[in-house]
Amino acid sequence: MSLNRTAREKLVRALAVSVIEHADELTSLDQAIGDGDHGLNMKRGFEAVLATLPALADKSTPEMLKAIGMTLVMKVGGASGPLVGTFFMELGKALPEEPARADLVAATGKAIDAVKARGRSEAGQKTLLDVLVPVQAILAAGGDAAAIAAEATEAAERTTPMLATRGRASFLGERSIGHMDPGSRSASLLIGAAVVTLEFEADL
Amino acid sequence: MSLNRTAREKLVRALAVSVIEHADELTSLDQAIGDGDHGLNMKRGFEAVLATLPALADKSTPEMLKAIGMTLVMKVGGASGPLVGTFFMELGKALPEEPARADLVAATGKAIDAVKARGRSEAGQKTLLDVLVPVQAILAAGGDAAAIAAEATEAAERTTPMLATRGRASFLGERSIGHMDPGSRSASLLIGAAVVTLEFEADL
Amino acid sequence: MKKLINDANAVLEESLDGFAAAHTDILLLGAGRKFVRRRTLKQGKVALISGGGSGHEPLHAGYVGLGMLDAACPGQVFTSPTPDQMIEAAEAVDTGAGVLFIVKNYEGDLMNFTMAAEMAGREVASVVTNDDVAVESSTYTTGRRGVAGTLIVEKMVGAAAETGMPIAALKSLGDEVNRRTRSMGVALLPCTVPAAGRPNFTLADNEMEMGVGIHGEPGRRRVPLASADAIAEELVGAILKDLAPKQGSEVLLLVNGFGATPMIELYLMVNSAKRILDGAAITTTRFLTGSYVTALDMAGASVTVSVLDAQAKSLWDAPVHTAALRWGA
Amino acid sequence: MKKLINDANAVLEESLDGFAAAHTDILLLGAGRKFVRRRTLKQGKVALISGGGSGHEPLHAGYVGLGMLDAACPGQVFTSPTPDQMIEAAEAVDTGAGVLFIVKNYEGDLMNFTMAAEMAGREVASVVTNDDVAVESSTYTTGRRGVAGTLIVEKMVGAAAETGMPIAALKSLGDEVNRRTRSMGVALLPCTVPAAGRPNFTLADNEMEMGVGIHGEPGRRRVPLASADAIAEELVGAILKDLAPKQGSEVLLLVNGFGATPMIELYLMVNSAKRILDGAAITTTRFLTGSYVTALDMAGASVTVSVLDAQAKSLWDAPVHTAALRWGA
Ligand SMILES: Nc1ncnc2c1ncn2[C@@H]1O[C@H](COP(=O)(O)OP(=O)(O)O)[C@@H](O)[C@H]1O
Ligand SMILES: Nc1ncnc2c1ncn2[C@@H]1O[C@H](COP(=O)(O)OP(=O)(O)O)[C@@H](O)[C@H]1O
Ligand SMILES: [Mg+2]
Ligand SMILES: [Mg+2]
Ligand SMILES: [Mg+2]
Ligand SMILES: [Mg+2]
Repeated sequence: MSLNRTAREKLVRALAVSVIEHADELTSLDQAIGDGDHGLNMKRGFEAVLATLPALADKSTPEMLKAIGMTLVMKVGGASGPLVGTFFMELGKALPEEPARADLVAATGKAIDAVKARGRSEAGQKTLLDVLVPVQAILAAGGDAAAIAAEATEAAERTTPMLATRGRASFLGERSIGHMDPGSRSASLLIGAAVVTLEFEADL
Repeated sequence: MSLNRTAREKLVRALAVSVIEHADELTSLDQAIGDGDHGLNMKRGFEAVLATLPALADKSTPEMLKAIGMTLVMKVGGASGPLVGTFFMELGKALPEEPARADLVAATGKAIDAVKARGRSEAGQKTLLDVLVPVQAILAAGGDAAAIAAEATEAAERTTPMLATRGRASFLGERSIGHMDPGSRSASLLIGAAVVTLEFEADL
Repeated sequence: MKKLINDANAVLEESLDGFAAAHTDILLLGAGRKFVRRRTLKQGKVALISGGGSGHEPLHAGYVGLGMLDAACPGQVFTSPTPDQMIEAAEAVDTGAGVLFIVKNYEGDLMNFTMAAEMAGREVASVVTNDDVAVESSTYTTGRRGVAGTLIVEKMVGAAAETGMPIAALKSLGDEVNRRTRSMGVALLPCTVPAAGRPNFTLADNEMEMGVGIHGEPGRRRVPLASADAIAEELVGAILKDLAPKQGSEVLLLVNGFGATPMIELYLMVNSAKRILDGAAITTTRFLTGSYVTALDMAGASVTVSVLDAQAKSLWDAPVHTAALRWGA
Repeated sequence: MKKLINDANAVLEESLDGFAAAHTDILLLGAGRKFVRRRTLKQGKVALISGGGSGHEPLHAGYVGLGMLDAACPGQVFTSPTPDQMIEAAEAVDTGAGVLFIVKNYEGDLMNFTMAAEMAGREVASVVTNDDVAVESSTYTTGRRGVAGTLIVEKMVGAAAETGMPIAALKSLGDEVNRRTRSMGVALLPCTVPAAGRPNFTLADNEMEMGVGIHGEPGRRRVPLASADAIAEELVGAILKDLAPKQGSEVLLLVNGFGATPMIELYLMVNSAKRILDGAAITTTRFLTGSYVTALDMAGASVTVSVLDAQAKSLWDAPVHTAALRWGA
């Protein structure tokens, strides 16, 4: 499942485009139960990633992921910056240069643990963990690309009826129910983009 | 044309009611080309007048008019307070206790001169003088009650196409054209109320 | 109308009570709420009194205190105060050196202050401010409005009065500061007089009122919404055209919010206005940014430029301790 | 959206430039506009750094200067700043006595400040403010938001830092001031993030949002518009219930505007709130009234009550010279 330079470049571009193109939708979701900046935040972060794309693709996959994570931490801000940034950084730290599927399962598990530690949060609280955790379970269970992508979309949708107990939506209490969590939506977009690219380029 | 106590009381009540009942209309007119307080100002002033009505009616007509003027000066504020207040004060100063029609003509003339001096203004500038001056001319020319009342109404309407060069509406320049002057409207209301009462009570 | 009020007819009274309670260390509310006065008077100092319609807070009561006014007379919302207010304020704060009225150029204010001066039975002089370049001035009309520049006059004359300057000199100084000061404003959203209950004017979503007055009076013209830079060009342009400061002049720049415009936008306007002044070789060495002369809940801002000389700078920098302006004390 | 801006994506940058230009006497803008810092540092004093999303002006940059913060890190509008900002600010203002972060309790702020502390390579302690009683607190949730009470923490800890108090004592003091301070707010009109271009929420003409946060987050509940007295009853009531001050306590009352609410209304709220405090046998001996912790152009206000003791009073009264708060200096 190793990625050559072209594949790395395609992957990063796909990730970035997926959130940049949906920035307005993400902002609308965040206006409903947050403070209306999630789309702007993710867009700013991934635009900064795109700005260094050639240099990023020159790196090995783990180094590239760490660099993306650091860029996101330093550019996104808000809650999503440290969390999404940490995910990429830890993923990079945990992955070998030429990862097998088992390495990807282990590394995503570690990255999710780091997100939990950073956010002092768990799945079930209406946050991006409610996408990351079930998607990682499908990955671990050997699900194919289509199954992973489908779970990402569905998991994000499953946050709609949830009561938020973390993140800005938690201030709303019961009124957080009935709205999709913006961070879950952006996570599902990123996963969807990654899956499509990896399926073609790395035979996921 | 002398007024007994009952007539004086009726006169003052009629004056007060005429502007208090039209306060909202006066404010609307002032919102269009001024600052939206003319109705509030006149209402406040004449409510204060009403509050001392029995004591006012106890006075002679000239003393009563002076007292009304002083109350208006001290309660109305804005441009209309000093102007309408001065009109009543000077009218009171100039009228004998039992005025003939000629006395009324002379006294209103003096009161108008005092308003002009206080406002540094003339007829033709889209102010209450554009009602006071022509109405006084009809009075001087021997017009009957109906003629005076009609002229008051028409004179106020004639301010609509005028260009304001005094008062707050003058800040608008050309844009003051097409709106009736609020002070002219309140002057016409007061004159109308006075004429009706004086016609019945004092055989104007 | 959405306002934090109880009774639309008691807004002024309740607000003044809150104001007086919050600033008992420096001021007192006169009987019948006719005026706000300094708690402690300086004997032998000329008494400075200003006033005007309410709805422009912190003008004028917010400028009562050391280094500025001795008393302020708040009229009803957007309505000049009545002569009894100024007469009683003068009675309360005149320590024998005379009273100087600072009056914004509106006919209502002029007439009421003039009647007060006639009736006060003491030495009274007046400075009339008319800094608003939005109004074309002519001898046949009311003339320019006094707007945000008034606070600069109050500050500088106030500082001079503390030094014991006599009344005639204070009047000349006030007239001179007024002559060196020009303003112009723009409204993005209208204001609502509480007792009227509806906005004083309406603006479409893409419109603004250029040259608006501080009573929400319509201004020079209604134009499509424009960028801060374009607005600053027009405001500063009109000011400089009229003021015609010498190249290399030093100025004070006041960017004033009208009540509903937040600081993030006002500082952005500072940036735009200063760039234009820089381009005209005018050096901005003093800044004041905030909602200092408001029009109730109107959104928008005015720009004021005041040419400085050494005296003006030292008067501006002199200690002031009021509810709304404070430094050096 | 009606704002005095040029490019919706450059509002923060242009506003910071105007801010820095207007206050060159006391502060400097760091490289890349990552932070605002005091122009002159006091050697051996613990460095106080705060920061948070922008749109709350004058918080925090307006509180940089003598007696308050050494640096402030402005994030994008309503977005926590990034760790590099705090790291570079600490690098710039730490004179060796350590760095104290003052952080409002939002997960984004906490995470970014924590990452900064981890990466800074120097002694860092943090005070986290969480004064907003609108949010029901529980160990399972994010907990209360830090809102207007933050400025009281910054003022008092800032004054103590000037006296040379060491970092551990400053942290305890900050935690203690935070514990004694509670706030709650109400929104009458929503705010609009410039880059979003549309209001963050909508309110009907007769509705208000009770318990709103300073990002225009929906609050406790949406209710029909009520009088200032009724609003004050609910805000002060919730605060007192939670704070449970002893009868006869002395307090500081902060009535804070959210950006589009003028002073005439804020002082009216002071009047309402003080009457309720008086009725509860709480003595208000310090007042601060104005738009100090805003939510862009949101209309509405918050009330903050902070219990005072002798130390708190002297820290509050101590000299301060920042863009937004100034006295005694
Ligand atoms: N403690 C947390 N743990 C995990 N995810 C979180 C946490 N707090 C917030 N999030 C995620 O971050 C998203 C919000 O991101 P964003 O809007 O960019 O930041 P902010 O809330 O600071 O404005 C939420 O939708 C949620 O998915
Ligand atoms: N100089 C003046 N001479 C005569 N009448 C004037 C003058 N200035 C204003 N007015 C009258 O006063 C009216 C406005 O009164 P009002 O709204 O109560 O006061 P203000 O203009 O101070 O708000 C105008 O409509 C006009 O008729
Ligand atoms: Mg958000
Ligand atoms: Mg008027
Ligand atoms: Mg008026
Ligand atoms: Mg945010």
